[in-house]
Amino acid sequence: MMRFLYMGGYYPWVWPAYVVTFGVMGLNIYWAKRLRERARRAARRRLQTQEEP
Amino acid sequence: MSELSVVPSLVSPERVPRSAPGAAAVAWMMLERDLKLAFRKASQLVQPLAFFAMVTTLFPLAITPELTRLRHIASGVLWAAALLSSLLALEFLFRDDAQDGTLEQYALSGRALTGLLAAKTAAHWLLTGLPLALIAPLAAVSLGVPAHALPGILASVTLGTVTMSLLGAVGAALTLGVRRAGALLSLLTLPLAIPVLIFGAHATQLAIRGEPYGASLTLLAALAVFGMTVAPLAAAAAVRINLE
Amino acid sequence: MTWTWFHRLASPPHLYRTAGRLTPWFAWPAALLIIAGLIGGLWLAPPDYQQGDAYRIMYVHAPSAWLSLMVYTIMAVAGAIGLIWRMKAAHALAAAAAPIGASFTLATLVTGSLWGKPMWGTYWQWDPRLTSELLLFFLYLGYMGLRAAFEDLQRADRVSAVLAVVGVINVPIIHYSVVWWNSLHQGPSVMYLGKPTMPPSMLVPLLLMFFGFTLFFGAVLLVRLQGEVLNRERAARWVEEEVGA
Amino acid sequence: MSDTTLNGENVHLWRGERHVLRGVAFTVSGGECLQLTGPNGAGKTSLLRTVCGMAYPEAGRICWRGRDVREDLPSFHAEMAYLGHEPPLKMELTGRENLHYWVGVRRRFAAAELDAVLARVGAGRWADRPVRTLSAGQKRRVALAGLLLMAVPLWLLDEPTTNLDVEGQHLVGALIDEHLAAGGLAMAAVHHPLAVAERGLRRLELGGV
Repeated sequence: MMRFLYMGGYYPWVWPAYVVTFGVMGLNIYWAKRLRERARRAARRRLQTQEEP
Repeated sequence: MSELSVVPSLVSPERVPRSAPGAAAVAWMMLERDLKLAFRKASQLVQPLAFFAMVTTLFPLAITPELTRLRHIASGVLWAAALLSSLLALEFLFRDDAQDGTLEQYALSGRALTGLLAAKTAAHWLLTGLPLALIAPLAAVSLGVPAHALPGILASVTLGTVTMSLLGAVGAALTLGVRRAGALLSLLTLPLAIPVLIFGAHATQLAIRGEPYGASLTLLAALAVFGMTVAPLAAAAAVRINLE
Repeated sequence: MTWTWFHRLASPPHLYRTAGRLTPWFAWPAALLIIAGLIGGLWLAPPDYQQGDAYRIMYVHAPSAWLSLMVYTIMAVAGAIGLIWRMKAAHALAAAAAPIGASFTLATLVTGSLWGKPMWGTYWQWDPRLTSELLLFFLYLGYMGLRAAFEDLQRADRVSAVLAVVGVINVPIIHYSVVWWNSLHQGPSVMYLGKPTMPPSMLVPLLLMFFGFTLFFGAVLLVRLQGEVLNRERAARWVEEEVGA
Repeated sequence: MSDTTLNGENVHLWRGERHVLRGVAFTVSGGECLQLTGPNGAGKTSLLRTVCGMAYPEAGRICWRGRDVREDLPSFHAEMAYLGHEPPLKMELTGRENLHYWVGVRRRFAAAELDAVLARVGAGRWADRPVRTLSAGQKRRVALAGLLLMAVPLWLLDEPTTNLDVEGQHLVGALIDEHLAAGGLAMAAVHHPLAVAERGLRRLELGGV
């Protein structure tokens, strides 16, 4: 296991690369859900203001 | 109806021989108009040139006054300065006309907006690109460039600024509806200008070394021709969207 | 008519619902493929005889680079469709795709320079691939900046579509001029991607990652697309059914 | 008798979040002037801009001579003139130069014709001064000269009497009357009723919501 993490001495570069990429993927998931949620909330608000008059 | 008689009747266009000027005449009229307007507020004309001269002065002051060393970076300095100066006046390429409503009248004139914008771009090049190309050899001399390189510099900057004006027209048209567009306009235009920079600086470098630079000039000319076919179309599309 | 499916799909309620339904069909296979690719690439594949274990960065770098280019192309095609047929759905797709593409372009740049440090001894080399990728990143920034500069969504959609089309025409010109520039200056030409003689134990995980990343993009795109479609919809009854006022 | 008819069918237009035009329909034929009224924000300008093709309606269509104008915008534009809120003039040019570059791209005209339209709108005396030095009403008159000079059947006018004195307002009315008498048609957004002969006048009230 230690040998695996050691990556033949390249661990200072290999692991950050993976962390960055998967960090970007995680952020993408988070941003996408946030965008959708905000759009839904905005749509609800719009519907409510339109019903009143 | 006496007054009306001076104006052609208009019930059906078939009865009135429509005396529309040809496309070339229209383009010429547009070019003449923009040149006339520019010369009536001439201070704007000088600014890009002064900026170019200023930027090329910064480098000797920042790096070294030794001409032998400046010569090595001369092509980069000239081209970076030329690209930046040609961006300066861009923001107002279409904006003035959009603000006073004249651009809208041209968009509604029934004439091809592509041709009108191409003429405006040509005027812009005559007013900024060409003067830049003419003073570039002077700036080159101040950077220690030998005299035999000057024709190459003149030719390459002339061709390069044509493409810059065309790219700039697209950028200006895209940002027409944006209030303070300066930084955005540069961000849009500069990445697209990289090929011009690469081929132009290379031609200049070869010219300074006294080697043949024809191939790079050809590539610059190809970029300009390509730009002439695509840029007015894109600019016309963007202007129409932004006028809506 | 062969076009009816196209118009049906492009109708906002249909698109919204289809996107919602399809998302898991992209997300789960993406997760599976990426996990399999990770096991294969990090664990099972042997070290490279030249680059040792550093080449394993390729398994995230190359698929990110692929996405960065593919997404820009998708944006341009969607933008062109949106301009020509005045199709809001296509613009929504382009709007949804841009930030994903930009983030993967950034990931490509970071992983590329992390790979560069052990290989070149420096984090940044003006290598043609990385330089083109950097310029592509600027194109993304310009696109998103232009989009953000307009308050009116429709105008933002159409203006940025023109930019994407102009940009995509220029991408190959920029790329080849950069390659040409690099060849003049005899930069390092260490090729680490697409080596012709890659053994299957190395190649298979790479392919898994390519498919996995592409599907991942699809899943995120669909979620964003739902949001963008809603933002472009005004008072339609279907919105009420979907979001429940 | 004449096929110069402009009609709109069920025109819907959105501006961002606002549903500005809700199923507007109208017909104007040669010799008629359609007067658009309504409170601010009722969509008068939006309707004019939709008719001239600058705004794209969400639904409905605009037909000129029975054909959807979207099929061939350039030839429709060649037959119409649009005057917006502000006179479309360059401040640095004289009135005469403005007309030359503005109308000149559409049609050739003789200097005598230019003089005649300038005299007609009462702009003869200051047509050679830079527009910058003119008053708002004088600029408006130069713009009206451009409208006459275009010699097109369809006029689309947005508040044509803005900044004009009483005499100028009567001039606009007279110009429209002459235009209608010659078989032309006009569509004008107005705040105050136009001084136009009742005969060809039609009204469209746009409701502000």
